[in-house]
Amino acid sequence: MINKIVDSMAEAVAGLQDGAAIMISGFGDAGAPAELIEAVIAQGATDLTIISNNAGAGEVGIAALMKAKRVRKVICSFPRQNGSHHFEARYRAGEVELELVPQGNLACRIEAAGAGLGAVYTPTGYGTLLAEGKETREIDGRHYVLEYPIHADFALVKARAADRWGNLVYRKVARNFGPIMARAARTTVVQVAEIVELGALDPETIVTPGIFVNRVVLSSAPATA
Amino acid sequence: MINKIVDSMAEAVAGLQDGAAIMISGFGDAGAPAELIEAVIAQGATDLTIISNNAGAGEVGIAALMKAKRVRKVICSFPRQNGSHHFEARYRAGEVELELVPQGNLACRIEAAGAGLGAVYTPTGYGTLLAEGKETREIDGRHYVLEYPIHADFALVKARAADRWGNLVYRKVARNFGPIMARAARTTVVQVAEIVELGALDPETIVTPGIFVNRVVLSSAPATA
Amino acid sequence: MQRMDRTALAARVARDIPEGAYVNLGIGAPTMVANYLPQDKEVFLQSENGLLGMGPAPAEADIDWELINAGKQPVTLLAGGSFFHHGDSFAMMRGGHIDICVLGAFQVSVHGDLANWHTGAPDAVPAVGGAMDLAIGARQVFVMMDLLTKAGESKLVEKCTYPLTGLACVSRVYSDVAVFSVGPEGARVIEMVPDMTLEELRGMTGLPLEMA
Amino acid sequence: MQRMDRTALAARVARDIPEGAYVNLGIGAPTMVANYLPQDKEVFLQSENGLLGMGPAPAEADIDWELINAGKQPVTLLAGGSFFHHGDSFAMMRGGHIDICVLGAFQVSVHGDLANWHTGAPDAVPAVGGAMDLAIGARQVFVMMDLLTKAGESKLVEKCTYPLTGLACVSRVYSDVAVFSVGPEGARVIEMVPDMTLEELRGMTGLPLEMA
Repeated sequence: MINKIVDSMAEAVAGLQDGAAIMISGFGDAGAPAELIEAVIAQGATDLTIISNNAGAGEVGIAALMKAKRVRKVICSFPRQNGSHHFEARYRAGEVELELVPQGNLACRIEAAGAGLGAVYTPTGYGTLLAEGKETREIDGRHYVLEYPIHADFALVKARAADRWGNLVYRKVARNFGPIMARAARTTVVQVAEIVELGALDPETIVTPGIFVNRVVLSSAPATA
Repeated sequence: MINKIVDSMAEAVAGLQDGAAIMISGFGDAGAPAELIEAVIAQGATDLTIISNNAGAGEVGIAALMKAKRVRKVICSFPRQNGSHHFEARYRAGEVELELVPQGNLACRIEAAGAGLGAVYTPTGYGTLLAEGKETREIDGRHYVLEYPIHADFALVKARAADRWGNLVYRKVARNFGPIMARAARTTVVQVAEIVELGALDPETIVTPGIFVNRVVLSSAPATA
Repeated sequence: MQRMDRTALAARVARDIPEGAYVNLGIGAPTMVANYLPQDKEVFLQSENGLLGMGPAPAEADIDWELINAGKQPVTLLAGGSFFHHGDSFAMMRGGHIDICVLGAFQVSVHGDLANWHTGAPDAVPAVGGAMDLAIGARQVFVMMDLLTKAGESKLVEKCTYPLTGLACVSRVYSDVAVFSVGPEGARVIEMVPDMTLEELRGMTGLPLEMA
Repeated sequence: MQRMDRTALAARVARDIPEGAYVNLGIGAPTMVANYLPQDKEVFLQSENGLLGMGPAPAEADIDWELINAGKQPVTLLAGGSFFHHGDSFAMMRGGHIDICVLGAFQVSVHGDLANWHTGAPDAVPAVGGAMDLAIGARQVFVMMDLLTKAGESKLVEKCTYPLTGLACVSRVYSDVAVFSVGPEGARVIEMVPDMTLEELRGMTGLPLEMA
């Protein structure tokens, strides 16, 4: 019997290596897997590359990873926001490298990784600072930038519910990067508010089929209604 | 008030021009919009390019379009099957051009069109007859073929249910190409077994948001349970 | 001269959004456009963090932090709305499925180049978000901005000096004193606030403006 | 010499599929592998037309023509199964998420090149379906075939003469008389049916085979 549910947050992030690339779902706080990130801090891996929309704000989540000096590089679209002082301090000190990627290119590079594409031509960013030095091409009269897939060793994802095969459903806009990150990592770990029996999720409405999920762990935070 | 529901199959395919490129959902019979295809035959447009997984079998659907000599070109992955005699006759007579595309490249070229990408590097087909003459590139030690998006003037799609904004849900494997074709056509027309009130579809489980749909028409065929 | 304030400007932009349009409103002032869309017409608001059919802000008691807009403010979902992931959300934009997006700007060039993501200050921590995707993805890009900076410099320019967000992507500029079309043929004045003159606009912008 | 018939061969392939594997079974003989997967182990069957967690054929009364496999045969869905569109289905394959796929073949080369989509006959109407995507997408590609054609020619070859489906993609060949590994170091014999000898296999294939 296949059971992807693990008993603890520690087990969920076991095997994470120093130098790993980690995708972290979330747009602001919505969909951010705070407990899994706490577990990464406890686990001890360092020199990490974080792939996420933001670079952390306040004192928890990615900000806590920054504060703990575990991050070598951030690939994200929007690092500067209210409360992003831990990122900014590390960045200004030259301790953290930043690869700034337009949000839609971040999404499509993650999608390309999950879908096994070698590279894609995207129109976003053409003619801007963020495409400097990148290969470009004119196709049917429009200009495109060649962008490469972003793969990760781990994806940390927050979902609403899962079954033991790792099938996932999400909640409202907390869905955001979860489904595409789940596909792009070697090991996908999901923090959920609820674990349900196999067969309880409608096969028509499963958003992430279990094939993209390796480990599921129940969150101790109360489920949102 | 926005109401994308039209009253007849004829209205659903109105405006289709000679020479148009039409995407048609379906994998075999599952998900094939038979009534919309009948309406295209009645409407009279000819010299069509059909983009679909198959090239028709038996006497209805795409096969009927073939029989009626309305098709100039087929872009598909699997034209040869039991009952594909109408396609085969036209093809052997040199009346229909065939662009054979591996099924996953067909899917990802349709996806690229819907997502506004200029081209993608796909590993599928590298080193085969179907990549002859195409640009290739080695990326991180793997070989890829450059494939361009496939756009269409019309997409004819079959779904299970829709509301007046054009939100769609599908049924089982009849989903197949519907969601990706709906995004890749200038005008997307959907044949559904059921029309529901706005708000009746769960926002978490809508597969195709109405932004990708232009017209919805109720099928006269009985809904499958 | 009677300048339009932000609310008047938001109402003016709203007038140019037809029923049935799929619209993305950028963070900040553009978000206010939603308040002036006519109640009896259906306009579809998309938010790049994964929702379509966005409704107004909720009552305090109904705030749900998993139902927010791109500016991370609580919103609601209309009946007929839907949720989707970031890949699908940006396919909507990049694929040309959004009819109109409304954005703020540091500068817009007469040919429609947009600069709205980076001041170019060397010590600034850069952040881009979805600005570049919106700029090149939407069928029409409307910019809402004051015509002049606080220092009195025109933000409608012959050529942007700030780092670009997108090339030749803006079609209209709604400013506090006039509405402009921009594009391949340069800038034209569509309308002005009462008491404004073409001559005065030329003086403010340093551009050889004509009426559209 | 006791050749394996199709059912014995399907059972043999099934033995090499571990619990928890995500597996795509090609059209034709490979489909039979499903019948020999142990009932007490969970193996996930994917079908490229948009389902994961495929179950056995339904009873006649339960046939649903919107629940079919890639060979267009009625199937069932297990509890825990899911449906998805073609874009996602082929992302599963191309993205390396399928552990094993089992395919038929016209020819396989000792280095793992696969020819299974086209006889090369000039008058044939070509059709490829998902063969090329499966060939290069799955982490391991198993081929199930008779070692010899009806005319007695080896289908395991130094170099394919039929049009290729994919390069260097097959890892194992399960034939009626022997199981081979193929790949960068050439073909090796993993096992033979009783009474078969290496010498005889060399004769049948014309290849300098050795045991693995």
